[in-house]
Amino acid sequence: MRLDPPTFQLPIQAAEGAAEIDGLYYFVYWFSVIFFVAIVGAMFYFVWAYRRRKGVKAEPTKDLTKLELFWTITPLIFITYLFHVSFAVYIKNSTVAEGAMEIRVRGKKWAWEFEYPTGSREPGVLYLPVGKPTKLILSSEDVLHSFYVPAFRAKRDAVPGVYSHIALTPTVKGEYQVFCAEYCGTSHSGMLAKVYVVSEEEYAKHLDDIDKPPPGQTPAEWGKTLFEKSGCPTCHSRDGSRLVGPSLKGVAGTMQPIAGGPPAMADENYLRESILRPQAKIVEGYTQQQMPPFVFKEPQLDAMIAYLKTLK
Amino acid sequence: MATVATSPEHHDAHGDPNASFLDVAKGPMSWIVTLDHKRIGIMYLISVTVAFALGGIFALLVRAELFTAGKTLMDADTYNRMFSLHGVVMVFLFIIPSIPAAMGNIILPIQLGAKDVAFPRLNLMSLYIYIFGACFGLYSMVHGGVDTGWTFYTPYSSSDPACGQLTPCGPPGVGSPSAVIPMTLSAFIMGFSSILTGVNFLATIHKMRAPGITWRRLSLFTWSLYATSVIQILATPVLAITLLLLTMERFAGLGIFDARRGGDPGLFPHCVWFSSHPAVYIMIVPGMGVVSELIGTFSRRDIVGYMFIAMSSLGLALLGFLVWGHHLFVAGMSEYATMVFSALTFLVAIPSGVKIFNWVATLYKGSISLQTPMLWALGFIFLFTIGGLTGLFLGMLAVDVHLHDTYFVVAHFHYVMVGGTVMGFFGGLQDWWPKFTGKMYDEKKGVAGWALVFLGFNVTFLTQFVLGSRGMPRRYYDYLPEFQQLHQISTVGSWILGLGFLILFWNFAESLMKGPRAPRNPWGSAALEWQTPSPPPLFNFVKDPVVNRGPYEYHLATDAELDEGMADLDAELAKANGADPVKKTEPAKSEPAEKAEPAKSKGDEGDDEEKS
Amino acid sequence: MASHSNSKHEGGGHGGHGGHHDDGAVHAHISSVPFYIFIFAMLLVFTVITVGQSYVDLGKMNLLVVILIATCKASLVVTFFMHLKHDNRFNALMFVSGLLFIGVFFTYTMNDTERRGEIDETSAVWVLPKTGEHAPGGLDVKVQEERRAKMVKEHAGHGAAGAGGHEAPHGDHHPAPGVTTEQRH
Amino acid sequence: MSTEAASPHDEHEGDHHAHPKWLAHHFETPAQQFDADKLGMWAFLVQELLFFSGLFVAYGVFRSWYPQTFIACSHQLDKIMGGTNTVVLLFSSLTAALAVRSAQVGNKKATGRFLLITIACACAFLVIKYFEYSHKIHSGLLPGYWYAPHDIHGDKPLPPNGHAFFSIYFMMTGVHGIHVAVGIGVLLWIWARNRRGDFSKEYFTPVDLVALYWHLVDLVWIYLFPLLYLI
Repeated sequence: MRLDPPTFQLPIQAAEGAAEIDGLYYFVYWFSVIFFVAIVGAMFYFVWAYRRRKGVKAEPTKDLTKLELFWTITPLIFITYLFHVSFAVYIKNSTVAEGAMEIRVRGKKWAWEFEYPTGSREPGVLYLPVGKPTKLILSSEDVLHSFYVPAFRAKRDAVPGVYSHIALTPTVKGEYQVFCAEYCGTSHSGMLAKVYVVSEEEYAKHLDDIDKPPPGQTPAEWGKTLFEKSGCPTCHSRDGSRLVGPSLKGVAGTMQPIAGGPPAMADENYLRESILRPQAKIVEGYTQQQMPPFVFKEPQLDAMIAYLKTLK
Repeated sequence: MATVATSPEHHDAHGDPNASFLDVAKGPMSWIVTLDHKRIGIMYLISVTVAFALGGIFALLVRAELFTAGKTLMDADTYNRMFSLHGVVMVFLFIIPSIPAAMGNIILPIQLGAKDVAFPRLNLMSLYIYIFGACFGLYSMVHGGVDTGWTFYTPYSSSDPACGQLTPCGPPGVGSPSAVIPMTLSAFIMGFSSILTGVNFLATIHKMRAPGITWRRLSLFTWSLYATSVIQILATPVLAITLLLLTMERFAGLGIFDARRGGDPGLFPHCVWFSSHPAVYIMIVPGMGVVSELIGTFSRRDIVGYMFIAMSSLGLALLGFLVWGHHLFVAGMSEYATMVFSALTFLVAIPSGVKIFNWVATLYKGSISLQTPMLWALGFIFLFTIGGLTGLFLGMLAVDVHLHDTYFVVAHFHYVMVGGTVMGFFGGLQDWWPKFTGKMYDEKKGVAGWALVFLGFNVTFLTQFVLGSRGMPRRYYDYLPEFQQLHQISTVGSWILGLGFLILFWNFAESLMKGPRAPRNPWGSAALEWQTPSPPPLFNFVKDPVVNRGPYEYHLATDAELDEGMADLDAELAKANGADPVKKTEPAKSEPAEKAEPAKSKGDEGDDEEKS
Repeated sequence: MASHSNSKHEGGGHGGHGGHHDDGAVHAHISSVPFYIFIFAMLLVFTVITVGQSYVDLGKMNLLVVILIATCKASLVVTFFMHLKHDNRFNALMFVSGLLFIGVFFTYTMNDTERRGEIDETSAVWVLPKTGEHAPGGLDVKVQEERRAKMVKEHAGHGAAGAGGHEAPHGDHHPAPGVTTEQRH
Repeated sequence: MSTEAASPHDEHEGDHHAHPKWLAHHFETPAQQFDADKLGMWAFLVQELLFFSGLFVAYGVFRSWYPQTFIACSHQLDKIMGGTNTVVLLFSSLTAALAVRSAQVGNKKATGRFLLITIACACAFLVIKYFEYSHKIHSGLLPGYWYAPHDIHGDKPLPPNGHAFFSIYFMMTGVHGIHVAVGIGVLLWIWARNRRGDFSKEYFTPVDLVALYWHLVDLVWIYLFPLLYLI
């Protein structure tokens, strides 16, 4: 297949089908340019050629039914064609290939979380093997989100209460940006993630690495990475300033005032509960709680808690 | 325009029966309880202009915030409120009432040769409903604003995180903590203003036409208002009930739109867009009507394909109800529905194209004068063509998946809404300003304002097409560094745009205070509204008009009719320059006796029809 | 000055005057009292039929039958009580087109809500067919039940709770009509 | 929709036979005014239909998604009360039509009487509705957050998503009830105007328009009753 480098208008094509979509885009683009120049050119020419002169009257309008019908029917044929080709490409791109690898994508305010077929979960980062047909199964914990990867020309809303899917086959290795394209509240613009398209070996290796700290990192350092990838900093500051949720500076090991209950000691159990079941205890002053539950495996949780303890 | 006195009533009531509607009564009370469609229109005009300024300030703040990535002026929550309020104010408070309710109110009855709209009291009531609704909107703005976007998508808008304080609900919602309920109520209430205006105009157009104004002699502006009324009556009530359901969903947890209560978040966009997509045509179709008027007036030529333009307005109105699903192409709609909606969406291109072709064809062999209103009309064609063509990208399903909810969409609908409606609005305002106020404005400032708006607009939004196709999603407070350059160009464009509007308003204010008095027909137009004094008398015409030709049949109009106004203008300008402003009101100018030969011209017209 | 000789276009203006209103006075159709009473009797008969029918289970036809009967009643009211039969044709056109647009709204929306997810088994489903996992963010029956039980308890003097009837989740993954158990979880 | 927009100035005082007082200044003939008023009213009725259509679409979607829930919940509604209300409304529709007829033939007394019967029926409708509502409130059969069924008919417990049915039930009948209440208001207004002697053989438009509105209220109920009570 033909692969173009990123152009002025469109990003790089990194998935199957992107080239076709771009082909349609440029087809309409050049059609539009020509049409626009013709129309506006004619307009400017007429304005200049038939500017008002003394004693020269406008010519009375004649009946032009044939012309009218011409410019009613010709576009009709054209748009029928456009509809046809674009719908064919759309259906082709939404059809999941036989035996596609299934990856779960969960949107929540305001982070993306991915779950591989092995059951390993990872926030904020998605590894995909190059050339392998993949099906992303989207879901949302709270409000509407939309999973959007410009390089794949793929977008689909994640709707609470319902599953939806994206079919894609990445074709070019590299690092690509994920956006949330459906407005979802305060940190909508911070709901980003990265897709890494890698070789099969690198993909397999990455899956191995997910559940243990990267070599050479302490649990706390790994916790920091997880904390950032999970989108936690969009709501919880680490410097004491107030964001959507309470700042986590110096929380670990201190008493926390709880709304509608006795104060609680922020020990390991408390922190664990706050991550897994955020609604269980809400710090006073934060009645409008917004945090969705997070799922981590034990080593990851330990790393997160280790990191939280370092925030002094 | 030929007129004959058919009923001499009304001429005995006031001291001067032909005093302009502005002079016929004085004092604020005479405005508050007026039933005169022109005064109601003027009050609408003032309201929507204030709303436009307010929405414009929000827009400038949004653009300013985006000047740099990250925080520039405000935090994310404030930014979200800014763009939501920009949308809400511009859509509900400005664009929807702008051309129909404000300008249509003043011009429509005059173009029909009627004394008033069919239901003057209802007309006044619509205005007050609008203002009442706007008050709710203002209440919402000062009590936390709204951060849901103007479409109020559920469940973000419908689930209240403060839930449980008023009602015995379950876990708190995940949605917006802002003042959504007053804002939805505001739009709900203003909807009825729009509906009643539509009802009023529909009855007016059907039943209030002066003798001689056949369906083929309606102005195209009237045709566009006719189409608009149809949409207002059919679409707006659905928006009203949807917003009512949303309000109740947020207040009482109905479980219709919120998945956590067993509802379907996908139903809400259906309900909203079934009504709001036609509402998009409430916004653009009247603008097209204005442009048709301007093209006719300033090229002094009968509009090519009159019936095609008229019918394309109706066609847009009807198609508007069949295409709403294209807002849901990536929302998980059934594939069968996407297919139907994509196919129907493309059909919108036909009536839009027909209009553009006919306008350009009208210029051919016309007698074109490039006065300010005409510049707006040409700007409209330029920008609306871009807006329409970029619609093709979005109609194509496969391409839409990439472009949906990006800046491409933002640019597309601004090219239609601003490049279309706002251009039409200001074009119409500059065209009819002499008729509304009886004052002329400074042509140079008008042109300068137009040029800056046109330039600023393109700088602002052309860049956004590129931003969007490169993948920049809309409603983003923050963005990746690679988008910064384009965002900065766009923001600079918004400043030029704002400056242009400032000059325009300055020009209007100056015209009001010390503009030279406007003649009856400053543009030499053949349309009916220009055949009555500026500003018109209380009942619009000195004598009840009988019309014997269409509004664009320049070949049937006499020179006296067309040029008398121009001569008047020259005289007025000379007087103004001579520092001798005339104070007295325009004398009741009896219409010039004309030597038009209706019989013969009728024959010509008949011939034309037979030839076809 | 234009003369009145323009007979070709007379009647076109004042569109409301129409052909039969040349004298400018109102000519409305007046039906007789017995006729109105007859229509009312018809309406009563239909009402009795529809209530009677509701005691007979026709399965899926139930809905169709009640709507048919209601439509018969509605047409009687519109045609005779509202005089649409003798009214201006345009008013009838408006009314019918209003219904037509409701039809468009209804069918197109249902066209989506009834046919979602036809392209893939995991698209637009509440429950994943392979794992039986419920989509997050949906109706949380347990939470709703707990809250309701609490509300009922608080309701003084009424002990009999009607809650608690929720059935086990099942594999039905598509919101197709006619599912027997409807809990989305 | 008020139609007798009086001219802002009473300049037609001396002009009675050509331009009767009830003919607004901007109309040329009574027929023009009548046709315009009728057209306006029908346009208004069309928007009313569209207004209700949103509720019917919501009904359609959820009826199709949760048929068992809807049937189970529907059985909690009282068919007899609903049926009685249907008859009451149909009868009021008849009297409204007869009121128009009386106005058309210039029988002022009969017009007033029929209007009063219509108003009485409307009030009766609301009273019956009140009893129905209070029963629902008593049993916790309420929309949304308040849905907590207890003390219900039958042995089977109601499904947990029954709140959707009752949300739609209360929205539909509530919005309809508001229309009935507004109807009582305008009928009273017309009744007072009739008493004042505003109407005649030549001019009965307001009676006609208000009756049209009332028939529409009836029309909506004709569908609400079977869809909510009889499925």
